[in-house]
Amino acid sequence: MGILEIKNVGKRFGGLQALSDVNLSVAENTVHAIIGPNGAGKSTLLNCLVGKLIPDTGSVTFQGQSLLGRKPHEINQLGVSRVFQTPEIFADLTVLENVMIPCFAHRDGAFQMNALRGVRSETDIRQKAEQILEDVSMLEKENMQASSLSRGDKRRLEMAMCLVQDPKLLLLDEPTAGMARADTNNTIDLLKEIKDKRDITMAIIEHDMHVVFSLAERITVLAQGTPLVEETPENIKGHPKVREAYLGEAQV
Amino acid sequence: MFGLSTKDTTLLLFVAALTLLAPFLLNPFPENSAMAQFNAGYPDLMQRFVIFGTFAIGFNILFGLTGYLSFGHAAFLGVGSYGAIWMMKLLTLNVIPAIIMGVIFAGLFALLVGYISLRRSGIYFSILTLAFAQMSYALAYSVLTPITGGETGLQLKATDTPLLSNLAPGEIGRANLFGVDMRSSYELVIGDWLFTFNAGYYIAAVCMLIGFYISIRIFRSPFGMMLRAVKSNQQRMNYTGLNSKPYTLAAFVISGMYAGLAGGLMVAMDTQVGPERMFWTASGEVVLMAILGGVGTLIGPVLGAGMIKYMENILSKINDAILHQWFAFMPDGIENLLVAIFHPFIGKGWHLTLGMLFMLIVIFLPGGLVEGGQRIGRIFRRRDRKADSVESDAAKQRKPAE
Amino acid sequence: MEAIILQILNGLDKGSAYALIALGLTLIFGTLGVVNFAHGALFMIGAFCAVTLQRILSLSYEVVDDTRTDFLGNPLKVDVPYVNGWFGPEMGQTIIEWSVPLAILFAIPVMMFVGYAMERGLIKHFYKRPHADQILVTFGLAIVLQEVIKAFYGANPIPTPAPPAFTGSFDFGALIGFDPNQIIYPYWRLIYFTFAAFVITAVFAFLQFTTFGMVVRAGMADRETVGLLGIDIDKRFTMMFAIAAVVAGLAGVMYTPINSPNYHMGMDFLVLSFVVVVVGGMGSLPGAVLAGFVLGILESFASMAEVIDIIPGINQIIIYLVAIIILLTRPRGLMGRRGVMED
Amino acid sequence: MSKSNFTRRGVLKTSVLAGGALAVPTIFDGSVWADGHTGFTNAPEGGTVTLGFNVPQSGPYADEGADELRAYELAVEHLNGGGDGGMLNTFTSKTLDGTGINGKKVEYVTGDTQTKSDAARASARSMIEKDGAIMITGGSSSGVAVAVQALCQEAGVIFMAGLTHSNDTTGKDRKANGFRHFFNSYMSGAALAPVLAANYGTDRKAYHLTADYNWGYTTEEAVRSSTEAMGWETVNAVKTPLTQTDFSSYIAPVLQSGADTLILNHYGGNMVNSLTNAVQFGLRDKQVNGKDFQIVVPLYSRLMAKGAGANVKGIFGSTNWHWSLTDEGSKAFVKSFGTKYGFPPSQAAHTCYVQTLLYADAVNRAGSFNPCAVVEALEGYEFDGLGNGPTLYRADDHQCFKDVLVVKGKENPTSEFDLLEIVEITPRAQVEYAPDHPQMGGAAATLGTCNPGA
Repeated sequence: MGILEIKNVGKRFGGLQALSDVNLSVAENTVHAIIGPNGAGKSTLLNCLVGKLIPDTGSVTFQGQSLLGRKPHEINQLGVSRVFQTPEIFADLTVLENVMIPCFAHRDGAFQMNALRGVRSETDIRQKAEQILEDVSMLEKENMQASSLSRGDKRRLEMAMCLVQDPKLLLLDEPTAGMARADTNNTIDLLKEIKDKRDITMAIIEHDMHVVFSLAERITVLAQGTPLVEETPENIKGHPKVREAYLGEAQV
Repeated sequence: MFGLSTKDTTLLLFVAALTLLAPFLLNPFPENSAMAQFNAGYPDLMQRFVIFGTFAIGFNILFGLTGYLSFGHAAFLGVGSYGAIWMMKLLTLNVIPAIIMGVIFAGLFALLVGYISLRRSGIYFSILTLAFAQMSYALAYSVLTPITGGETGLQLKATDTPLLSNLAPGEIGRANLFGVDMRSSYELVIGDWLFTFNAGYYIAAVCMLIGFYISIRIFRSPFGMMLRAVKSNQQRMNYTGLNSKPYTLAAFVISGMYAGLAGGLMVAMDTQVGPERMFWTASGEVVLMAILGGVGTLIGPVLGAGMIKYMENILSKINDAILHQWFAFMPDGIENLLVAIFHPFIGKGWHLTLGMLFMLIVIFLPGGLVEGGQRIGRIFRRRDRKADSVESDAAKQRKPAE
Repeated sequence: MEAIILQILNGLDKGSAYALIALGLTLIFGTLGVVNFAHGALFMIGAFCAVTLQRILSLSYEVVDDTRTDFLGNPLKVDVPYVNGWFGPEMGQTIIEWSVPLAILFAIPVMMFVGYAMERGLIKHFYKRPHADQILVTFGLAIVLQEVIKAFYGANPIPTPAPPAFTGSFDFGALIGFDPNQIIYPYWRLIYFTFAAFVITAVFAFLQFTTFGMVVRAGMADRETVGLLGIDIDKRFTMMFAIAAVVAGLAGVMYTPINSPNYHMGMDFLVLSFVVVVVGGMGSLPGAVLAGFVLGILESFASMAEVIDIIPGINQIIIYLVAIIILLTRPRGLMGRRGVMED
Repeated sequence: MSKSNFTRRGVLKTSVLAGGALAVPTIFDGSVWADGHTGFTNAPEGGTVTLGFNVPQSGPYADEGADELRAYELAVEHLNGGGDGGMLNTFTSKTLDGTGINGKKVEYVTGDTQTKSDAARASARSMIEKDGAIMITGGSSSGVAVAVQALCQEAGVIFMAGLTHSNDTTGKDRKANGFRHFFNSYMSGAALAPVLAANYGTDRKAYHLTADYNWGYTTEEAVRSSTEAMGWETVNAVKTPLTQTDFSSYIAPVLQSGADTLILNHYGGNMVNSLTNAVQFGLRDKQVNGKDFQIVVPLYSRLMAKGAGANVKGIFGSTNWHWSLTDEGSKAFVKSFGTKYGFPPSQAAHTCYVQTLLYADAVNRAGSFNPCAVVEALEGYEFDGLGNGPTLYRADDHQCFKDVLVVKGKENPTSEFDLLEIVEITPRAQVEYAPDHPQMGGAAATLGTCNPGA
């Protein structure tokens, strides 16, 4: 029994069957990559996990609890965090505030009427936030406005925002998309470090095979809305079905 | 002090000093001088400054922090006013219950309107709030006449006998605070200067200061941070495990209660309510106050409110006869020319001046009056680059492209 | 039955005014991304183009009539329009009476210029500014424009009648087999409706079938990409602003015989036209037109005595009530696009 | 509880103050009453007295407000001995001799009501608190009049209403410190009905369109009850929103209802638009029940007639005063107004001018600016020579009773001001009513007691 169980999930948009009969199990404390050509349904699947979309059929359970019908913030409160393709951060706020907000959410829940408590008096939260910034080596930038960060820093900030909540499951949607090689490597190192230090499960959607093979312990190949193969990285390389699915698109 | 940082405490004390010394500051010209026309230190206008300041502070909590632009806030002001005057008509002439009732009524109405309107965002939200306010206005003006008094509004009458006040028959009640009449004033004459210290003004001013203090606390609280997060990125907020709806609704209700406080104060200062208080132009006015002063800054909306009310009350009272008085020392030809030049901008032309001012400020001072203040400040302390005041952070946060 | 047909006719007519104003507003918003609070003022300026032309045509010289006296007992000075002198009294009078239709020709270049000047002189600098700033500056402009008009023409409405040929009404009911006097409809309103339909069709055809229109539509969808194609999209958008100003202005010119124009008529229409645009869906031209007609017809029905008897005050709030219901059931109005003005 | 404390700024403004930094604190409370020297709000000291002219300078009634302001300026000029004296010469009371009021030179301040009660009260309060005005006058709508009248009652100054036609002003909202010279809805109805019956017969079917607010309600009620008393039948009465500009959907069903007369209980822009729309629908060319279809406008003003243009021709209505009246008072007023401004005055200008004179005269007769003394002088005061014939300021409700003019849109106007012609001057006796008339708030309506403030 994995930490995340996806059973028979199907999703239809008008005439397009985006997902059909998806079965997937993500084991605890592993890095599980989902790959597949464009339009294979990777993002749709991810959106079904976080509550942005509701699948037409099937079930999604996280630690035995069904995620269906829950709103994104409820799913997050269960311990699922998400990193977006383009970093989604609070651009108008400072770096420190960006990290403090998830701390509050983690401690106080989805809504807390704390309009008269000063942020300054929340020393615990601040310490925790500064700690995580130090972990991702961004502490010296804590007073910068997030919108003025470089793209790589924004990505790290987003990671920090997710990690500060101690998620059990981290969903990563193409975390290195559009990055230069050096930044990609930094991200890989960062993710490896996270994995080594914490009890955390990761599910990665990724195009870049270099990233996938550097990190993943299990790989699921998705094509036309259905899982084609699920294997270890070693076995995926050169798998005929995968080759077929990509038609040589990816550098397998 | 007061659980605020030094910077905020300074700001609060500064605003407190300004409001408490307003009778001096607003009456800088001797009574008999030609410039006395520009004195604003009389009770009615001072009361209006702080009342509309309160209104704008509350509006800014919603608009400045969450970015939700309500175009129907005047409805809460109106509902607060109606609640307050009914309290005075029925229960007691003491202003405290009336003001509290105003806040409660406005809060409840804001809860209803907010609950429905906040299902949409952006301009769709604006139009929903506008629609509610316009409906309130139209109904108050017409079919709700038995409750609202319709066009002629509600005033205290000789026939009103509040339960807890023992009025002589035929006596018209007066708003008071434990016996202190809202209208009573202490007048100080120093040379040619006259300063009026009005009881009502100080009560309204204290309400505004409390409101301002609470607003600082909200700005600096985790709650305020969440509201700014709503404005910045609602998607990330949801994926961070936060439910943005209760935050925005809470902000909406809080700002509605500020509007109700302002409405209750208006009734307490001047026992009269009319439905035009809820017309869309009144809602637009508070939006303009906030933008004019500096959206998202603490003090900006208060400055904006002061500016608009000053123009409305002082400029509109200048007439040609007064212009002639001013320029009487000039040769006749030049006097008439000057009068002719100024004529379109004063008296009935005060709207024109206001419109031009809006344009000039938004063109040259994108951050509103607060930015203007900062620019002046910067001239004085060029070198001191790191002296970023509290306010400049907020002003800077207004990113160019949305 | 007669009552219903009658109110549909009235609704179409009201709706055409709403639709015309909302169309221009949506054009400006869709192309330039600017929330234009001065759009009502453009409508008002259009109406005052008609007033101005009427004034120009009636420019007069004074003739003293000794047989009559004025209110102070002095000999009466009678104003004789120059056109009467030039074309003879009868022809001159006819020219003055036809000033509203003639004003269309007058208003097109004027509104074109006003729109062009506004966009180049002011709006251009606000493309990248927050919507709040756009609202403040255009609202300021609207106030200035209406105060200037007030300074010249006063606050009182100014009668601008339709030519005598188009005053009065025809019996529409009798045409389709009802009793006489049951369904009457004024000629001028028929003309207004036809005119509005023509303008709306022309704008759509222009956007649909010309290259210019295609580029503008592409620009509405994705301004940056079109800019990358090496097309000077800004110049075309300026033109679109001028066109929107002309549409608003013409709506104003043609409206003058229906309601005597006054300086604040723009503000009266402003809120309503925003409601129409939003109900139609931000950025959707067909949505704006559809919403204009829907709201016009519903407003007409709500004003029927039978309806008011059942729900008192419904005629006061119908537009806003419908707007609320539509926005709650259809999140982006009737035909709005996702993500436009939602943040 | 302490008495009102509107300031005595007038005292300071007009008195010569000793220089230097001498601080003279004064506390005002009820005890000031004892100070016989002042004893009331803004008691004028020195050689001048300040009046507050509070008129709409922006908004839809701005032109009417401008005309009121002209009349006030003219009245001040005459009171101070300037110009040709206008109606000072024809007024039956001869206390006004061009030496100001009570020997004090008249000064004035102006403000903008914006036709909003809040703005009007703000403006009035600034006149009282800042400028030391002893009397407030003006306004062009009943909402504003009622609001400002209530304020003046609280503040302890006199309010001389400008143009306000709703019954409420001197009906259920009457105040001891407030006075109205203008006529009201009841009088319009009472004056119009006989003329309508004489011209259009007694078996008409009327359809009312009524502005959906207080003034509309009182006017509809007044016209309805007096026409029904003549034998007319009211087919329907539909309320129209104040903010309505296009009345087509209200006018179109009129013919379907079988009505043969349309009564437009509208004022200002509403009336201009509804009348224009009605004419546009060709109602006046129609024949219903064998009779020509007719339109009636209960309250006329020249500015409205101007806005409606040729549409007013032949349409009946009532008005408080018209410049074409030929009595000596009217002629004198038209002459001095026309000479100064180049066109004849409107009824709004007339009522404002007259109100100023009446106030000045009352002060002179009372020998005091004390509001209570002025109230006493005005109550039950009979006068003539101010353009409306013999007039009574009734003590019970502070309403003037005088003849009412029934007018009709002129067929061949000689100028843009010559739009109405007088059809009949309805005598005062015909428009009188009991002070506790149900349309006037019934027995519950009370003036209260005069308030001198201070």
